[in-house]
Amino acid sequence: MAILVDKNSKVMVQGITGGAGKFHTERMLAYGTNIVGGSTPGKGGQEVHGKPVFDTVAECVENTGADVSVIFLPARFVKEAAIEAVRAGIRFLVVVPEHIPIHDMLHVRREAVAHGATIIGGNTAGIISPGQANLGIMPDIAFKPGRVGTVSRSGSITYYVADTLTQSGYGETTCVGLGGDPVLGSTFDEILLKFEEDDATKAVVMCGEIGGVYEERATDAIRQMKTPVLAMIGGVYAPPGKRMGHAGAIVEGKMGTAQDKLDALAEAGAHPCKTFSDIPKTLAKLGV
Amino acid sequence: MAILVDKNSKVMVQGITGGAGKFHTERMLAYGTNIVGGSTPGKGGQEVHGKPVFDTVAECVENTGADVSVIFLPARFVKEAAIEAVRAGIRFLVVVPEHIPIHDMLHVRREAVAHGATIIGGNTAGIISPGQANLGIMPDIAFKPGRVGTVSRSGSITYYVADTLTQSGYGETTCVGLGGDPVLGSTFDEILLKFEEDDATKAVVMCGEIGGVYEERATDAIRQMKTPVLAMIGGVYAPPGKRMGHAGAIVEGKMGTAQDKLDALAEAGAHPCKTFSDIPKTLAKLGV
Amino acid sequence: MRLYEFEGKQLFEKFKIPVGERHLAKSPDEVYRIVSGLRYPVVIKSQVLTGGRGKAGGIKTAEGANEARTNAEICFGLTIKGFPVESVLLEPRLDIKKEYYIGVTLDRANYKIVVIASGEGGVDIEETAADNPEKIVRKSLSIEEELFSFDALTIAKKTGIPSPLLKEGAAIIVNLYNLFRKYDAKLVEINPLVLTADDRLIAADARVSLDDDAVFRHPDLADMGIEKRHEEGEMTPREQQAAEWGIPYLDLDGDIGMFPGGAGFGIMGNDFIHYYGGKPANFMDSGGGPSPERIAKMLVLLDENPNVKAIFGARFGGISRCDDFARGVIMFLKDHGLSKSMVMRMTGNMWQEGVRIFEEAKQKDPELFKNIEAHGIETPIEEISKRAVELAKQEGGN
Amino acid sequence: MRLYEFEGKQLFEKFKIPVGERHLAKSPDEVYRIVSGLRYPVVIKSQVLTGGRGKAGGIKTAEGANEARTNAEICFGLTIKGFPVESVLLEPRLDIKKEYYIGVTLDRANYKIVVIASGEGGVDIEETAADNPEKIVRKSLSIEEELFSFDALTIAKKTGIPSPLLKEGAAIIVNLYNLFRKYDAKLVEINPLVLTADDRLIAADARVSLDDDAVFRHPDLADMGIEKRHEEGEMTPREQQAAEWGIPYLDLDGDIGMFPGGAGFGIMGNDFIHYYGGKPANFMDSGGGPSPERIAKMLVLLDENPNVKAIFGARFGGISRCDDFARGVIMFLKDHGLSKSMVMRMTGNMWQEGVRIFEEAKQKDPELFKNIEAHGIETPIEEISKRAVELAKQEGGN
Repeated sequence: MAILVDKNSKVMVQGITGGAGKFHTERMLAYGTNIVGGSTPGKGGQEVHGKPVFDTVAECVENTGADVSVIFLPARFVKEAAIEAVRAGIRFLVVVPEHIPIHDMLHVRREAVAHGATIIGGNTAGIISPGQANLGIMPDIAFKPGRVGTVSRSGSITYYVADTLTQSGYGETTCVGLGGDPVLGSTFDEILLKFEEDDATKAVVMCGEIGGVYEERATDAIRQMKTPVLAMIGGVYAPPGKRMGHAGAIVEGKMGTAQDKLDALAEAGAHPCKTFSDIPKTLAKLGV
Repeated sequence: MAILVDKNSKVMVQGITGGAGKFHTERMLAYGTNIVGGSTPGKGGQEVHGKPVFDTVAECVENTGADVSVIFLPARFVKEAAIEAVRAGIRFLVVVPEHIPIHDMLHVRREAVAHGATIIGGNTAGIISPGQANLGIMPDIAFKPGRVGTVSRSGSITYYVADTLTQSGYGETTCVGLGGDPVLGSTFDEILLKFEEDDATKAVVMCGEIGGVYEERATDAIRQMKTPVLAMIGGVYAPPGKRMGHAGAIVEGKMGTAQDKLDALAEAGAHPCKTFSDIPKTLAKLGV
Repeated sequence: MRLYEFEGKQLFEKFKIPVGERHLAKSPDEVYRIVSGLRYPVVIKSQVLTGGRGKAGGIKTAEGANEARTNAEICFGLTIKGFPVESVLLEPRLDIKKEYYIGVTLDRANYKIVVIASGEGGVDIEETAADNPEKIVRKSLSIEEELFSFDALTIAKKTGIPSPLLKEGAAIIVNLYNLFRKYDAKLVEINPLVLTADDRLIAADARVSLDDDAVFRHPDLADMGIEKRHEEGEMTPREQQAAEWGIPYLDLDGDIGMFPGGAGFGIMGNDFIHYYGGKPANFMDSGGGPSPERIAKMLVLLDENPNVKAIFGARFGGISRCDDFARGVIMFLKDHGLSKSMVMRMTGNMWQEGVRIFEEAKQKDPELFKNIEAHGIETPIEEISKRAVELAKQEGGN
Repeated sequence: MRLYEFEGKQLFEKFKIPVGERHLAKSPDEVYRIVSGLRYPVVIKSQVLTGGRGKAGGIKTAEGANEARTNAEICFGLTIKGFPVESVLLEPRLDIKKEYYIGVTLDRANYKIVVIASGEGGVDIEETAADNPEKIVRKSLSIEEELFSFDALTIAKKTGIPSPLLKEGAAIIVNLYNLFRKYDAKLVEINPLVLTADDRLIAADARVSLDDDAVFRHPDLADMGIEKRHEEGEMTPREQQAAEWGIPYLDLDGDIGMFPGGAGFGIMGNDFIHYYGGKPANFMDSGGGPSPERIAKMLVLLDENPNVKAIFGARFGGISRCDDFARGVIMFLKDHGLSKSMVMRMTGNMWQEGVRIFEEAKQKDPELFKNIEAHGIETPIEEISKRAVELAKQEGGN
């Protein structure tokens, strides 16, 4: 049906009383997302769009059964908010804010792994399971229920790909935004393997881009998967980015150029796509 | 036969090239303790009393098979040295130095538990399994192989009790000095349960004193044990010590006075002894 | 190492724990000068390294400068549990709506740090803990754990801190915990944390105890003017003398001079004397491997103490050898002479040699040894204890 | 945020990493003045926020003050990878016995911190890593983990640091790791760590990159004179202008002005243009939900760029709405006017409304829209890309 979120997910919003929190809660509710409440320290007892506000995530979970959370808070508060969420039993967390300190994300990732929780972001547009739930800041216009999953680092690419899938009649099961920050809560491989377990997802489009190391990490997952994976990588013609000193070169080796990424993914069995219009063509060829 | 150390233990000395390390290595060797080597960072390759010195514990373990270590280092280096030891696979560690920062000992204890290692001290005179191994700074004169185990917070009490057992013909299996620092690597209950598992130990004398909380922690173990436990507590007539503020009173409750400790231990089934001469009398009564 | 309230508040301020306006004064005149610029009523708080100063009359208020000087004079005249008042802290009195308690301390039995809080702050917190344990909030953390705001907020909420102040309350708890970890504390306590009439949270008192063994890694304390200090109440002249000689020594109210080995038997030996009907005049710890000089000094302390009727000596030769011990005793006898009766025992490492040295010296100069009954391993320590009590009684002790 | 070598060495010093004698100079005259008091030969090191200064001639030695001034003049005349040399660091040349490499960085793929060391320090360390990976020592740690001396000593030993210096080497590694964690670094590097002829270890260079997103919690950097800085090489005037307007913008060497939405499609759109045989003149990121004013400014940057032959526009209305986008374009057309050909597409949120606003404005003033081909969802983005390439070719582009 979908991965990570669906119509049964009980969603809470951390920072629900803030400007962005309020605004997007309304949007998400309008889409039909099952938002059950939110939290802001010191504002327990208030209501936002008819949903109860609690002082802590734990109280929200206890009173509403929330199992998914979306964070709308300034970057410097994300570390504690994310740790609070996974410790309170939130199993899936969407981190919308960008510019989260990298060391903070290392702590957050560690806590998430320790508690068996999944985190996407920071700097993600969110996740949408069309017709069921829309978490984050994504417009609903490009999306339609269907049979292809997408996972991408960029919000705008998520829209273009979904639009392509929607226009070509495939539709989407779930579209996941990994986020644009340098260290992310989840990696391509982890999301791909969730799609692999979802019967409704007949193919996955993964969209990466130049820089970073998360695309390369996906190759093992792709090799294991029966579900076909289509791969687009942005930045084949981008000027090369700066390297993180000798140490970066030693740790990350040859990783990072768009062509390297495309080559690695293709070698692992992914189907490379150059432009969006290659996507429906490839899906048709694969008989999806 | 004994607990924690015996003639087969492969013992190393951390800080073997220092004054105290050298001096006590010689003493321990003279007793017949199976000392296989030692470590001092930056002094790898040297020898002390014919035993090889390594830069790290790991190298010593790798080259000599050491599984037990005795630390003779200034207090401020104990935290790292102890963590180094348990991470390198040392299963039993004797921490002789005193005045180890309390927070350091909390870290050390945590690492020891995580690695399944046992630590005694800081500020312990050590441990002796008479006729087999003598680790630390205890004189050998009071000790003789036999059938009673002892565990004590104080070095001088250990000597007096062992002397009593030796003079009265019972002798000792192992005598353990828990140490005099406020936070210790092991507690009475943990050592008592090791004696319980030792067939050769027919009774255990535990000697505590006013202050601290480790005696009270022993009651559950004593209830579980088949081996009889004799209990002496020093400080019944000592002026009451200072309390650690309200918080200390709240956390440690009524614990800490010698009489409280004696009462709690007696209630758990231990046999109270007022003076050393009560020990052989009680043992005789118990048919040990 | 316990800190004065004003030092604790310095640390609080460094950790952004609100402490309110305050001024330290070291004389009644200074009090007069400072309060003239303050809002009345002013609270005058004696600065001493012990609790219970309120009950001892060490906290006073004043409505004007003259009253402040008069009351300060009373404070500066006090000695609270042995601590003379050498400074006072002046604070405009808070308008108190409610008092909370927040503390962080060690749970040694479980190797944890515990955060404790209560909505029933003030002097009776211990009674609350005993009578209404449900009014005490606790959270245990492992030494490497960070205390997060959300957990602190949960604690703050359970104490009943009102909603609009929850974040501030949580921040105070987090900061107190961070102070505890940063400075190797054994205890940090805010009692009370005051909620003022105008809805501010202020730490009205500060109790901070640091681990003496870890002060070496906090040189910034000295930069703040917080030096290592002797924490006991006023010492007796003998305790002072012992401290100068580096000998752990405490005067007790009995009449048997205790001259034992290590601290462990020091404590146990006191009990033994009591078991046989006597009362020790002191506690003393020889330390590991005392030199003959040190042993001689220990005996000087006892022999010159008029309360001491008889001396109980015991030495278990461990790393320290009984022959060295015997030499120390003889050094004392020759240099100083023993005016009291002493019964003593040597056992352990080289005890025979110790006994032999005594015998030899005694043969040379029996007069020197006239007050000494020296035993070896053949006499149990209990007999020695009994004998010490008898000797004291003979000398007119209790 | 990359630090200058002299700033990195300030941090090193704070963390007790030995850095040796050094002096910062901001002009050849200052160099002359300073070196007069130094031991020769002196090394003059250009301070720039990029690597490769050695190959670019930015490091010189001098045997005397005059030579130093002459060589410094050369350094101050250099621009290395776009960075003009504004200061030089003067150091008495080390007598080098051996060079090591020590670095700490992030392993993002595995969410770890990695300590890297080698006995083959110097400029060729990357080659060593590729050709002789066994000569590189690595240790991965989790963010919450302390690096202990014994592990650091094991690392130091594997690099071949001689025995008597092992403890010192280990301390340098531990301190570098602590600096990395304390200051939210992305990279800290000592390359080379020099073993001098007189057996001292000295960090001869310092490379430190901090996480811009975490600088807010290190206000002490500013106290040390280390301010947030622009890290790119010298900007083109247009890049400068864009930066002032807060628009992420980069000049490229093509002729198609790129006017895309978010950064993700900004990168992908560049590729599309290449796929169809064109070359973008720039990279640009609109940011989330740009205002009409911002959109107008973006177009100004493109229209005033003489290299731009045609403009490629794309907007996917997400949270930002296409009607606002259309209004921004019209604002630009009215205030400034469009001199280049532009093909553009709107889709997503409110795209019909965006197209409608365009139609309406065009009917009122067709002249305004003469250079614009505006499309909606019906035309795939690939067609728009193709068309942009065609338009550029028509205008004489490559």
